[in-house]
Amino acid sequence: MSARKPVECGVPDAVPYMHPLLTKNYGNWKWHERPRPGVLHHVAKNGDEVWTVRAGTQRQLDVGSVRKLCDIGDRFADGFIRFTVRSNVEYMVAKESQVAPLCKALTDAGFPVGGTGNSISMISHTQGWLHCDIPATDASGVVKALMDELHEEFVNERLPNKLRISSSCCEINCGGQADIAINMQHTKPPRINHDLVGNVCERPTVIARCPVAAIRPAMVNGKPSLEVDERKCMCCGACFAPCPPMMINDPEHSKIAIWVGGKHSNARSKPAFHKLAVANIPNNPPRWPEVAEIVKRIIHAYKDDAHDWERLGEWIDRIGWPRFFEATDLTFTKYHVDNWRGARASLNASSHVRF
Amino acid sequence: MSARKPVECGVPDAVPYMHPLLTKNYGNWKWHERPRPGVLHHVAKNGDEVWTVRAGTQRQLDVGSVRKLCDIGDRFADGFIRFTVRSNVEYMVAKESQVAPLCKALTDAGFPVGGTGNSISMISHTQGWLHCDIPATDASGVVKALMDELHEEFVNERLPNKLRISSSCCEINCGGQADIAINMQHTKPPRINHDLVGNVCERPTVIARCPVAAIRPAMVNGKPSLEVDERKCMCCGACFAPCPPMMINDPEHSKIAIWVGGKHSNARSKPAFHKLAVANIPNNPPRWPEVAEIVKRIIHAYKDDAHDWERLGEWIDRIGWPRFFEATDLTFTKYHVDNWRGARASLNASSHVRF
Amino acid sequence: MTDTKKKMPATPLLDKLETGPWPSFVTGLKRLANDEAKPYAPMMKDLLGQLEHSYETRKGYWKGGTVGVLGYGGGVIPRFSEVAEQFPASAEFHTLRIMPTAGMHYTTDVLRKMCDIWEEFGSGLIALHGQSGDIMFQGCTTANVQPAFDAFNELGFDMGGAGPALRTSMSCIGHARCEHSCYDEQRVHRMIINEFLDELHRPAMPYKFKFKFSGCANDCTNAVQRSDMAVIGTWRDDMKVDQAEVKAFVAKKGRSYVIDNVITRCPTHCLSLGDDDTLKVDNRNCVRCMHCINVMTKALEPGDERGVTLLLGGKRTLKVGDLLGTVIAPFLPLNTDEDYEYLTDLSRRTMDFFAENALEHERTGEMIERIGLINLLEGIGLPLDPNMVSHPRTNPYVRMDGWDEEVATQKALKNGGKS
Amino acid sequence: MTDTKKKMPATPLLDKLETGPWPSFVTGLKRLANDEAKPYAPMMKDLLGQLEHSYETRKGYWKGGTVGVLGYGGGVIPRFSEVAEQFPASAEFHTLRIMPTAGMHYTTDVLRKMCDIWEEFGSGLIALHGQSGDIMFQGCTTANVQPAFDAFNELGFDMGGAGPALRTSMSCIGHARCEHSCYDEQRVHRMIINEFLDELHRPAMPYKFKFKFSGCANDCTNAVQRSDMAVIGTWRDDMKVDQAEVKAFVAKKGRSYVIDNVITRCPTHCLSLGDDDTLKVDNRNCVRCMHCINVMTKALEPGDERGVTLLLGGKRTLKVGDLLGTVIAPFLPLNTDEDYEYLTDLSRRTMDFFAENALEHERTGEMIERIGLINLLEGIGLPLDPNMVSHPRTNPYVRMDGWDEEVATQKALKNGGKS
Ligand code: SRM
Ligand code: SRM
Ligand code: SRM
Ligand code: SRM
Ligand code: SF4
Ligand code: SF4
Ligand code: SF4
Ligand code: SF4
Ligand code: SF4
Ligand code: SF4
Ligand code: SF4
Ligand code: SF4
Repeated sequence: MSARKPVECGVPDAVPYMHPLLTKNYGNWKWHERPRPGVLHHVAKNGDEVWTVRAGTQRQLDVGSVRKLCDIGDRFADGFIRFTVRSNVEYMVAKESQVAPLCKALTDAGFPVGGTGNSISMISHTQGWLHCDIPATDASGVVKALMDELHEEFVNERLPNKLRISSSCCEINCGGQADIAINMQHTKPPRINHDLVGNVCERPTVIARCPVAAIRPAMVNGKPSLEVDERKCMCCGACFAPCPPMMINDPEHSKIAIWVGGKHSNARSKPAFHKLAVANIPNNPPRWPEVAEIVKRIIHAYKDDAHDWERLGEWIDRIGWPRFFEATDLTFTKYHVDNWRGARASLNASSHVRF
Repeated sequence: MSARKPVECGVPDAVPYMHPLLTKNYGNWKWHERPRPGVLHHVAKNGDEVWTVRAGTQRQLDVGSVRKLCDIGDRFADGFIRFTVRSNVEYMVAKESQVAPLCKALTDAGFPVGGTGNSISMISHTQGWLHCDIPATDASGVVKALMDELHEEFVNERLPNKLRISSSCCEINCGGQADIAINMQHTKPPRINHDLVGNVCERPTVIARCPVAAIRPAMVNGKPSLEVDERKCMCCGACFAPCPPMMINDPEHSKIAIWVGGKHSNARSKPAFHKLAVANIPNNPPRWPEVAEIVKRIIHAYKDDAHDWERLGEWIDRIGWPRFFEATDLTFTKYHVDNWRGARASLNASSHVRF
Repeated sequence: MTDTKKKMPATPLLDKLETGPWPSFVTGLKRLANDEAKPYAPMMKDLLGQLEHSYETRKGYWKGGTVGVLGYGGGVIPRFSEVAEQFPASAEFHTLRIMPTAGMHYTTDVLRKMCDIWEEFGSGLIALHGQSGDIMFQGCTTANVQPAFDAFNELGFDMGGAGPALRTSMSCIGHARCEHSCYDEQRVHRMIINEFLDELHRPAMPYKFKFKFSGCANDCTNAVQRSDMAVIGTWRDDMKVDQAEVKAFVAKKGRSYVIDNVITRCPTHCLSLGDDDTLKVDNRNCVRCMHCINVMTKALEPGDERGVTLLLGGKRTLKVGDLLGTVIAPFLPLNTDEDYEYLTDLSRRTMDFFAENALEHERTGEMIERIGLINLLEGIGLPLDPNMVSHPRTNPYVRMDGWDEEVATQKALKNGGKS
Repeated sequence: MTDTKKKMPATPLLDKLETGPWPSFVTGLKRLANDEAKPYAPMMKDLLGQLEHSYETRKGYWKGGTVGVLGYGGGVIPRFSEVAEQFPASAEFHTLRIMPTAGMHYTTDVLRKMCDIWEEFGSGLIALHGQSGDIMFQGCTTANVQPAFDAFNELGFDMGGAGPALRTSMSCIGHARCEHSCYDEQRVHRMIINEFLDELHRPAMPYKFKFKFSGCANDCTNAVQRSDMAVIGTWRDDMKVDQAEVKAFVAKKGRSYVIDNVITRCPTHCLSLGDDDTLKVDNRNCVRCMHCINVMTKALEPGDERGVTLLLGGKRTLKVGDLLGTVIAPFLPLNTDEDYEYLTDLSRRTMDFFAENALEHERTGEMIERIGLINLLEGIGLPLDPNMVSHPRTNPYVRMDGWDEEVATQKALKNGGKS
């Protein structure tokens, strides 16, 4: 093995890698418009113009696909490429005339053009069974299956506003908050492999990791192990990462929950957390049809009723939760009523009621 | 002493005590208007009309004053009287022509006519030194002194909306939430009279009463007593009621704090708690001038800038807290930042900032 | 008797509260103290003395104790002076809490009778009214408490609440003189309180329990913030709009006034003003806040299908910080006798649940925080409704393995469940 | 070698993910697995096998471990298969996290070079990009981790963050292609991260610490929710309004569109449309939310006095539930080099304070909850500002005997204090 010391160079300077038009007009853009879905037209203060074409990718790319994207970049975009924070690819071109052929090339190569403006963009993607050590479901598969279903909303701009989706393969939620979040939700306490705990786990660390202090040290058939107070445990899975023998993942009881109304932007309303819409959806590979069905139901209700610029959560704030559950034909249950810290803040402390 | 058993009659039927016009049109009123400050004009569905004249009282009434009110009731209002939830007296009359003479009689008798609509009504009143066992200040005196200062706003309707004031002589806050609340705020932990604790106090009860578990049992010079962890104690005084030897009241260190933006009605915005505006105001009988000065400053800022129908708290919500502190020339301090349970909910979790 | 020779104390500080336009309680106290003919004159002289002493020293000098009347466990607030040596005549200065009529209506006749009784047995000082809604007859010797109460009781009035018990209630004037009123506050107020007089007169709860009755969302009794059980009038059908009156209002005030003060002030933006000056209301989105009706009192009115919204848990500062009530029943109709009975039963169930489950000195609001809204609803048998939350949970920290059964239950309740 | 003879596993379930309009990662994996000429073909065959196995059994089969490169303590995510007997070739499948340029810009040339390197040492599978902003080279044997990294490093790229350390950051495209951008995201992103490479490469903190850089309140990097330190562009002076463009916009879209989509959507109602179709802005009340500018991108623009708002404490679900960042600096200018230095120093102070005061596995947001915002501000030397709260405290439960000194301090700071 080489004894080479790393060159601690950090984040590289972007200039050598940026499209010359972006470098030239860096910090001097004036306005933009969206001539068609997937295309942005930015105009600089000096009148320079740049057209951006955005296309979806599978994120988990094989070198073949990356090279395909490079070929397209060489042919149409002066050899420059960028990726968005949602794993879409973007090409910048100097002439409007290059837009159409570029779009065609991408579409032909199987990369759908879209994701801009009031559309559904790529789902924020995590690792799942492909690589993570704690997932109860897959990530790439869920994303692929759902994006197939939502493709029409990616290539069109016909929603009231942006709609962002995330999916997370455990309750940790690496996928993050979103207008619609599809997250793993465990429903049974971990089964403990007592033979392994002693050797594999830092017991004090595991005990400290439990949000509700449900874990106690215990001796099980002579070996030092752990035990879980099942009345306290709310099945979050936090103990599993530091202690794999606390088997939280279950093919049957690890379910999927869908959350709605998360928002990051500060536009109009403040950033908001997503709220529980429905849970206990089966974790059903390879295509998770039950998830897709509900997600589409929510999207349609939003599409039909929301005002322009209203994000999903802002729409619900206006019409109220009772009507959200009606419009989506979902059921409000006792599980929707928060009982975690500060829960009271989510109760209706007024006589404001909708009938 | 008589061995008479009580007649457990409960709340009496109001009908025999209600003005006949109110009885006749009970549940059948159509609309109302306010012809002048202190006067309400209600019209029934059948066209019946009743004029109500409202006047301020000292609440703590001597029989002489009560009889004076009765005389006026007999002369002008068919012998009927009612009191509002804010201790104002109300007379109902059948003819508009009776309104002016009634108002004159009340004013001549020293009962200011007003308190209706967008005015400042009577301050919600507590007991203080006159009767309560735990007050650090007076109630009747604070109310009298302030109402003298605010009299003009009681007899006129020239504020953006109602302005309700409460005052409370300890942190328990019997006076309740209000647009402006004037409450006792202790600033030093209780001094303990160790000789008495043993006999006077249920020690476990007292210990349980402390919100921050700052009280421990202790033996002090041989006697069972209590001790307070001064780093934990936030001087709320909750221990004083169950254990008077825990002397929280202090002529110097029991100060007054002013809170703003409380609201009970559900009109427009939901009911809201009042928020800290300023503290450490001296408890300065007999007229508490420092309190009056600040209260008037707040009222004027509100009067100058608020829109019609905006309650004090709604006005601040619109202009933002930074501007409230500017407009009232009060200082935002570290004490304004909540650190009690659920404090995080009061932090600004967005990039929404006013400059 | 020698007492009559008693001198007026010097009250330089209190004297400063006799000037100014607002009626002065000090002047009133002095009037009583100077009523030499009356038995309370000496007591009131010493009371003024002690109060002046409090003003000088900035400290209170009353302590509690136990004083009551035959057959009741509460209702008297006993006060014994800590400075009785200096002010012997006011050594005992108890308060009797007496419940007025719902709406605080009086004839001058009954008020005069009360004055007479209080002159005979008490101090002549009456507070109209206490923040909970009692008439407070303030200043009574231990010996006179019973005869004073007997007299009030004979007059048709009963003792109010104190201690860990059901408390005296308040209702807004409502039906008696207010067009906004959505239910018969007096009837419900009397129905509930008079049904539970035992809970009120004989303290046996973990802590106090208060009802307040407001006929609409304006909540003129501060029910949501200041009572355990807030009963707020509301309506379930469409608001009534008199378009002619709307037009008249617009004509009188001008369009921009209406837009700035009505249309844009609706919390759920469900109002729009047509070009023809008519008002459109998105009633499904109206949260019955009352604002537009308040502004256009002649043109707008609550609908016909009226009832109440119940909130539980309002209270002040001890010991978790102030709490607001939260919705436990979005709508209960109040038409038939059964409807009224249901409300009474529900109140009983709620107080029983409180009595059995609250910790000592814990209010309903604190209990909800501790056990969670769901356990409360199940405990008192109320159906769940999304109107009970501002929004559903934002965290996954709950065990959901009962999901399917729960969904089935809720669906069943929806098709046929009461409320 | 025998591996080339290795057969493709049967993947009936995964095959179902090859249909449909969205690009298929499965097809990509198969392409790599079929690349018989390439060293990674066998590894990818077994990877497909294990993944199919996961789809059948609905379980994951990776476990962690410790793998790294010389000189660094983190940046590699080690994965060892728990079913290596069945799938030996993918027994080791580590990920290298490599930091891209700020804004994720590439030349096709550098991307191709990366592909070449990853063909030689890795699996040929690249994730562009991870949610924190790394290029993830996924699928590497323990033996190849070092040479692979060396090659990327030679190419001018460095390792990203992992473990309890400063993490790889993200900045929006901002200055490079966005008219809303209020500061030079790339400069600040590189300035901060490259200043603290030791904290990034050598995990020594209580837990992870993330920065995210967004040029305006639209927050295209999700900074407020997803980073400990969110750096959000904003402006302090008046918004720029091109009234001619406003008129043009109104002419094009119509007044009611403008009223419904701009005027009435301002969170603080500080916009009004004049009868002459000009726009009035109450700039003191504008909270810089960006909405109106987003809608009228040609007519409206942030002001000239630009800088950043800092929020601290955003994170996801472990273990208290999700937390949003909260304001710790309403405005820091970014004009002079001193301004940039101040931001760097402040970042250092903040990370030092975190390192010293956070409990093990506690994020900044949880630390703020535990110690209170005030202690944090004092600890890192930031002045207090009312913009840090939505509203002041609603409870009296605080000891205030330092009031006068505190007022004096705050007044002093106001007249001359930095912020
Ligand atoms: C390219 C990208 C930044 C980057 O460095 O990669 C980007 C670029 C732009 N964003 Fe963004 N946003 C990007 C991620 C985001 C995110 C983060 C995310 O998607 O996870 C958000 C926060 C979403 C949320 O709140 O949950 C985001 C919230 C916005 C908003 C606010 C929308 C709103 O009303 O709430 C705007 C304003 C607008 O749409 O006009 C905006 C506006 C824009 C503009 C129009 C800015 C400009 O003038 O150039 C850019 C084109 C947007 C478009 O697609 O039409 N961008 N934007 C990101 C593209 C992601 C993608 O491929 O889909
Ligand atoms: C008489 C009284 C009820 C009673 O049974 O005693 C009463 C009577 C009326 N209230 Fe009230 N309110 C009364 C206490 C309250 C309270 C409680 C309090 O003062 O502590 C509130 C809640 C205040 C708060 O939110 O903190 C209250 C909030 C309202 C509102 C809502 C105002 C708002 O916009 O927030 C209205 C609506 C309005 O003003 O048009 C209202 C409206 C009314 C109307 C106009 C109802 C009607 O049509 O008759 C009555 C005349 C009001 C006036 O003074 O102009 N009343 N009203 C109370 C008079 C108290 C006093 O002497 O000042
Ligand atoms: C007399 C009165 C103030 C007044 O002058 O009007 C009053 C006076 C006292 N209140 Fe109160 N409260 C009075 C209405 C209230 C209200 C207002 C209301 O009922 O709408 C509240 C707020 C609402 C609530 O219930 O929280 C109120 C919240 C308290 C509390 C705090 C309860 C809590 O859970 O936070 C206490 C402390 C306690 O009960 O231990 C308290 C305790 C007391 C005590 C008994 C002090 C004590 O613990 O010894 C005071 C006796 C004073 C005396 O000598 O008479 N008082 N108290 C009010 C009752 C008169 C009446 O019967 O009509
Ligand atoms: C790879 C990635 C998902 C992806 O496919 O994109 C990821 C994957 C993991 N995350 Fe994450 N997180 C990733 C971005 C995030 C984000 C999003 C972000 O950074 O903007 C978050 C939410 C923001 C935040 O920091 O809270 C996130 C919140 C977590 C947490 C919860 C932290 C918390 O305080 O709540 C954990 C648990 C932990 O750290 O113990 C975690 C832990 C993990 C671990 C290390 C699981 C574990 O503890 O072993 C995962 C390793 C998977 C693997 O095998 O590579 N990951 N994780 C993302 C990093 C790629 C990259 O470097 O670019
Ligand atoms: S969400 Fe959970 S399972 Fe998925 S990548 Fe993140 S940590 Fe792993
Ligand atoms: S699953 Fe969560 S709640 Fe249950 S024991 Fe593990 S850490 Fe604790
Ligand atoms: S506020 Fe405090 S001091 Fe005043 S009456 Fe109520 S309990 Fe007594
Ligand atoms: S004053 Fe309050 S905090 Fe201090 S010891 Fe007494 S009860 Fe506890
Ligand atoms: S609460 Fe409503 S009904 Fe009752 S008096 Fe007030 S406005 Fe009228
Ligand atoms: S009552 Fe309130 S919510 Fe309903 S329409 Fe009127 S203003 Fe809007
Ligand atoms: S965050 Fe603001 S500046 Fe950055 S890309 Fe998004 S819109 Fe542009
Ligand atoms: S930026 Fe936001 S807050 Fe400021 S004026 Fe525009 S919409 Fe209003």
